[in-house]
Amino acid sequence: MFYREAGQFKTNYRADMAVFPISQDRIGIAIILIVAFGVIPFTASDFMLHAIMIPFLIFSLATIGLNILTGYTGLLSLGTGAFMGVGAYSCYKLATNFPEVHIIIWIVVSGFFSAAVGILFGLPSLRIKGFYLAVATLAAQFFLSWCFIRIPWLVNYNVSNAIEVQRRSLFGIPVTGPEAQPVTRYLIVLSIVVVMTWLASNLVRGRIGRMWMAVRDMDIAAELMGIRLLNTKLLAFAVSSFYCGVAGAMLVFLYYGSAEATAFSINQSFAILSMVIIGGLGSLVGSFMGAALIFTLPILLPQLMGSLGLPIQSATAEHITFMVVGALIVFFLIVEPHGLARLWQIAKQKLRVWPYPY
Amino acid sequence: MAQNAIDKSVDTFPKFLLVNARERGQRPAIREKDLGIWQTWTWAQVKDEVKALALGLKELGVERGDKVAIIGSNKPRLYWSMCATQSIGGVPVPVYQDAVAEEMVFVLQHAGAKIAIVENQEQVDKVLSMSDRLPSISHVIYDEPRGLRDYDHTRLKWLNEVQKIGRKAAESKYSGDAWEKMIAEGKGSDIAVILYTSGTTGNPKGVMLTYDSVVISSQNANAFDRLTEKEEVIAYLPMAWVGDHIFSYAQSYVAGYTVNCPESPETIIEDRREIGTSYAFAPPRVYENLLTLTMVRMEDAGRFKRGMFHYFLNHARRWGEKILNKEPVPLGARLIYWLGELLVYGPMKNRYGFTNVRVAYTAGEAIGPEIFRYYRSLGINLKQLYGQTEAAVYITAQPDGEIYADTVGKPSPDVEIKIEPSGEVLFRSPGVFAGYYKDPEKTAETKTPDGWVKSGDAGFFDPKTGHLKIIDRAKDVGKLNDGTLFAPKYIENKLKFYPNIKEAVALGSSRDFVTVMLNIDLVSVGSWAERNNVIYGSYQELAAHPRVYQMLAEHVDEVNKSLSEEGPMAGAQIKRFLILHKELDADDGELTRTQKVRRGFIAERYGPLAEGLYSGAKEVDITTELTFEDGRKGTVSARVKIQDMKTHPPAAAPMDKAA
Amino acid sequence: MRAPDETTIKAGQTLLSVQNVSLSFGGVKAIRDVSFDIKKGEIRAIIGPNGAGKTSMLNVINGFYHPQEGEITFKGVKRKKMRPHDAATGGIARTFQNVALFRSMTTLDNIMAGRTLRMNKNFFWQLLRYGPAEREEIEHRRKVEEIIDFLEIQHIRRVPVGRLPYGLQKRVELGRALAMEPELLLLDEPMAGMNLEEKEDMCRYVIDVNNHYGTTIALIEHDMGVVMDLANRVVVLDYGQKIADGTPDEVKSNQAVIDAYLGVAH
Amino acid sequence: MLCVKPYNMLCKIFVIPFWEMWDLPDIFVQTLWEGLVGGTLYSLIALGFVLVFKASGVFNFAQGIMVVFAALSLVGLHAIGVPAFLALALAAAIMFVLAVTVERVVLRPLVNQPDIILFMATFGLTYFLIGFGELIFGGDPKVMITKELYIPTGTYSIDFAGGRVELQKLDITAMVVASTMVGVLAIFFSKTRIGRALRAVADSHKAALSVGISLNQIWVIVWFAAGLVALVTGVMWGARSEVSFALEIIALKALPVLILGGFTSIPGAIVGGLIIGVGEKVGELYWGPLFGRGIESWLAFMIALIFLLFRPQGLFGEKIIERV
Repeated sequence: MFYREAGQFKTNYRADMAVFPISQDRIGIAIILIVAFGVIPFTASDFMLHAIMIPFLIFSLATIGLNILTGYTGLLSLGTGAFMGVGAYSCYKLATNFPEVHIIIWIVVSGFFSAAVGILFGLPSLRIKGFYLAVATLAAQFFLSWCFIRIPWLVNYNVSNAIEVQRRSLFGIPVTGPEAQPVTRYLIVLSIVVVMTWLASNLVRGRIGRMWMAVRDMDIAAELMGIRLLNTKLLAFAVSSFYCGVAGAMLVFLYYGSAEATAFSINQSFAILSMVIIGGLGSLVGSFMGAALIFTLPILLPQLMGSLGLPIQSATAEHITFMVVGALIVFFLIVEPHGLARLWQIAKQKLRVWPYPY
Repeated sequence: MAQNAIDKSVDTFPKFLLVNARERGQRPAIREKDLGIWQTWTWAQVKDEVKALALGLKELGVERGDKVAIIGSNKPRLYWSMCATQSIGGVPVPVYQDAVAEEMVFVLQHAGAKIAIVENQEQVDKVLSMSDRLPSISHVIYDEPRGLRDYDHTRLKWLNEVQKIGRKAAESKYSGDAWEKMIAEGKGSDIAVILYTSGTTGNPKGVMLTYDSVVISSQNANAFDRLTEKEEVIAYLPMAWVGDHIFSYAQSYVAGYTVNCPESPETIIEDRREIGTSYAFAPPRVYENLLTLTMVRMEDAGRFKRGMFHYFLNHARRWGEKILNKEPVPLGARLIYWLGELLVYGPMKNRYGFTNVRVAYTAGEAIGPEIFRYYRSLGINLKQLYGQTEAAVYITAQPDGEIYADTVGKPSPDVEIKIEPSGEVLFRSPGVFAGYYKDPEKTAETKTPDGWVKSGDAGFFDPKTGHLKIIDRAKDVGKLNDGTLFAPKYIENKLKFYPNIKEAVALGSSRDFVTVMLNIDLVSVGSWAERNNVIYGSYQELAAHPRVYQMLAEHVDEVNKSLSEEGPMAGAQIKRFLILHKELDADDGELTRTQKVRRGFIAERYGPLAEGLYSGAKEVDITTELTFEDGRKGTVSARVKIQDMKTHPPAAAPMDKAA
Repeated sequence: MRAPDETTIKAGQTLLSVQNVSLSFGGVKAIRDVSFDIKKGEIRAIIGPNGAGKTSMLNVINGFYHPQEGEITFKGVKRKKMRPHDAATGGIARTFQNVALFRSMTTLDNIMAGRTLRMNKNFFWQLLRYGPAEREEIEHRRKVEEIIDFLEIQHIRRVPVGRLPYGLQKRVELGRALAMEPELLLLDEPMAGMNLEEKEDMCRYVIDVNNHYGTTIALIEHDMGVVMDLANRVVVLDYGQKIADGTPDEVKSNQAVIDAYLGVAH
Repeated sequence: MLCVKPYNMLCKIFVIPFWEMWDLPDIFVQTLWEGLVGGTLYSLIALGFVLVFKASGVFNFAQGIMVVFAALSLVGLHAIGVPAFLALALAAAIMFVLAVTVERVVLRPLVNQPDIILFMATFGLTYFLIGFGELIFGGDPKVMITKELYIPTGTYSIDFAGGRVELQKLDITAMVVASTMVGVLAIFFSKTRIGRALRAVADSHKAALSVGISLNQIWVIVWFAAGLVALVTGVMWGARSEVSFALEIIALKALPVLILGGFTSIPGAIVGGLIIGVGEKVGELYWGPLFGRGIESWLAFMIALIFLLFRPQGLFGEKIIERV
């Protein structure tokens, strides 16, 4: 209905292959970015920024990471949490060993460590696929979790056995550590997430994205077209783990402030997987939607119940959240296996053909 | 544009091309959706392309006065071929590309074309298949090389090759401004183009139009609707039709606006939306199809959407035209209309690709008042005009703000009109044709020595509005045996306004009463059948279905009722009708290439049915021959039912009109 | 553009030859001592009743199966063992009997995927999708659009192929194979499951591909009529053995073929 | 000790552990036994997976939570005063209801969907059952009603090679029950009509239809069978430690078991379970200290992973041949 596309024609391939070929979409994304960068930092409360926006964005990034592997390349992974952990721990080691380099650089660089570990555990995908591969990623999850707990070197032999984030500043403004304001941290997280989302969208729309999807849809045909399966899969593992690693590092340095190994347990992997499923396999927009829904559900649910006159305890709320998430997953798989992203696409299509039904 | 209009020295299209290349060289002249995007050529580029092609043609031996046939769908290179031909003094002869070989051979022979520039393998095959009957043709030039690699290329040339020859010639033989000099030799009084009209009877006639007539007509039209170089039009109607020639070629060259060629016939609606035309021209059929499509789709919509759609449509019906005509409208109605614009009208216009449309014309046939009002109520400035090939289109047109569903407007600028006692409309204008090619006899029949042209249409000026009203072809207006006036087309049009009726053929001249043969609209009736669980296995079966008969009988009854209220027409109500078992088809000769029914031919072809209509039979058996798309022939047999209708008594207040 | 080792083979010379190839799965012999050759520029048909080993033969040629005995010479190079992507790099493209498209991708993306081998801008350019990567993408999009135009599938450019009717899917798959600009195109029953009109269209495309791009084509087909119209030479397999080889007319009159193939109701 | 400086590490890995086994055989035997018992329970969980996978191709991620849920139902019912054996029967009934529900709500609408979608559906089911279980029974660990079900407790001590090997009666019971369970299932599959139908389903769905059993019925049956296996597993496991949601994570150990044994093989599940059980206990005791202990948490997965690289189809799985 709001899509008035008459007169939007493309005279070159660059315009035709743009991320948002429809001008209304371009306007929409511009508004979202303006609000995210220009309005929210000034209007949102610290609670809103700290407890909702920052983790939402970080989880979105992790979800994009897993989506690259599972959604785009069709490789099921249950080790997301561990790959995030690799990012967090390597960032910690780098930041404490080389304090002269800025923390934000280390946050991004830690992704490479995660990518390396990802490749290592992706190697079995040479010979195995499907659920077998999922077991390989579980091995990564349990092994790495064990490492986080049992190797004190990783936490610089802290007695608490936890990562403790120190204060670091950018242009004199604290960005990490207890003094860092939520606004500052929010803007850093937002910038990293926006840039990395843009890069991911470049990847998935181009040759590499097509290779991933080809491997996912019909690996035999992909191979007969000269796509090297192992390289393609390892690349997916590397990129996916990179994203998860950066998300993990941000989670600790820009959100939690300190973290123990449990932050990167298998439950974290499951949570991210559920975000991918509900958001939509193979969709970047869906990654944000999935993260938003799964992450905000436990926050919104008690308030919703409360406003309905059914105040509930937080434990109960948590249980109900689990049930709702589980039910939603099944619901989505039945109704729309491609999740919220597909629903959004359908809605958009409806708006484009409005008032026609098709 | 204004400048062009004044500059009398610019009097041929090649000259306009030079002007455009100079003054708006970087503006888009023509686009084609090809390889997924809109490939664009600026006026400067078009000039280069046309020059190369023109000199190439010259090298192939095209001399001043030679005829060049152009056969194919709307493609930039074919439009360039026209200008290229004109630039070296040749005369382009566009030919209907869907004509079967037999029809094509007549035109090519008659015109004595020296070169045929064709679109693709299909057309090449057609021309080559009759090459022994076309000794005049020295070369066949094709645009699309696919599948032609292994053909004998002694007389066959790829258009790009011709251009290559031309470019080489431009460097040596015709270096400098030799080509521009050739263009300068052209005069306004030269023949610009020969357009063959597909007469309802007999062989096509070649209408010769001079540059003067086409240019002046175009200039007047551009001025009338204030068209500028910024217009975007979609070229999809046959290039051999005068309408396309004027709108997609002549007016574009004169105003400098952009012409867009669709990707394929199937994607026109999509392509039109992408481009968002600002100036549209189409026969009523196009508007009817769009509306039918809309209604069919909305039937499938959810209850809410359907309700909303109809609510706002009703509101628009009431207020839309008034708002468009800038009449005073209450604020409340305006607000609801504004909301409707947001929810329905705007999106609908967007779907049609009419969001940016400034002026849209319907011409060629009468349009259903309902359909006409529908588009206007959405806020689309749809207008009617009356035109003919012999007039370089424009005879009358509706000025902005004076729009009526049942008139064709006031005389266009510089056009004089008079009505003969027989009711026939005569006109005289600078756009009038020079004569029929190689047919002085017919020319004399049609055009009086003092320049008046017999339109062949019967009509009258509406005293209230001063607009012309056309009722039918003058020769088709007949009488029943009791002397009642019988205007078959008038009745047919009334019937065709129902979306379920695709075609109608009215019989009655020199008969006791009026009968009609109907063609159902498969899209509309098919969709109705689906909704109402009417099961059918074929077109024939659906057409014979009792419930379809029942539905159409209601339509016929309504037409009878409206006829009864129209004084002289009241006596010509429909007494009996039948539904034809096959679709009328141009390939079978039942329709003209412009999709007009050939009434006489049909009455003959379906003789048994016509007899049955008057014999009182309830059912008639018939076997008909038909032509498949690939040219094979077959037959189809059917038993067709005939239904009797009641007539309504004439209304009390008779209206006194019609000649 | 590519392939430094590309030895040029002129039309009419042998592009690929199969020498004494035998293939078995477990104890089952799928192909027994078959030899034949494919000449550059021709349309070569492989026919035979069900289970004659035709598809296995294609799988051997493009490296999906490795024959226990015999060898294959492609462009003058002998190879005993070849991985499928080596075949692809070498210029062999292939379609499948049961359409192996990337179902959730659009027609455009499927055909674009066919050009993967010819795209080489590295990961970091891909990340930025700017400069070389973008130019490369556009250049290949153009090529792909030409194929789309060639196969007349413009209207389904943006439709996920999983939603297309079977006939169109086959056409898209042909397009994807063409996008590889192969020297040798293997078609596994390109007309299977099509109606008459679709078959005629497909025939025209196959001939046009051969004619327009000069691609050598080896195809498996069931419909004898189609084969007789299309192919320059025909090799007939039965129970994994070659029973005839020659022009369509020769094969048609071969008694062994009549017994084995035409004899069965067809 | 035995180890010389430059080869210290190699020695610690490849010599000392074996020497220790030889030196104190009683401890080794004790460890083996515990490994076997733990492995039996892994086998049982894996058995549940295999049942479902064999008949419906669904990788049932929820098997672990079904174990927890079954045990919780049993304990929970008893806690509100239902007699132990009635509670057991009711818990079985609950598993039946669950099987029917899963078939109706999850499997039937998702028929013919790709495997990964079905897997994810069971993943969603897991989430749901965790939330549902905690909502009803509370999140804290519970004690299994061992005594009420007349499950013997206590230990047998056996003198062995100069030391003592202690066998828990409970564990012996577990072994017996597990063996019986496997035996019953084997008979069910080979002797009964439905069992044969189930086997047919594993080969082809059409074959099953020709036996005259609808696919939907078969799904209910296998899910119910998997539920019963889960109940037994839950009881045995609960009796050995406690009934808590932590079990759900431990149940993931069934995955390496499946990899070893193959996804479709019942004997594979048993053998694989025992290998994993023994392997991780022995590994933890003899090699664990080298790595700082706790390697039990991942050893099984690593064993499976390494195994995968050499024999992707598992010990008893059929070789995968891909057709084009």
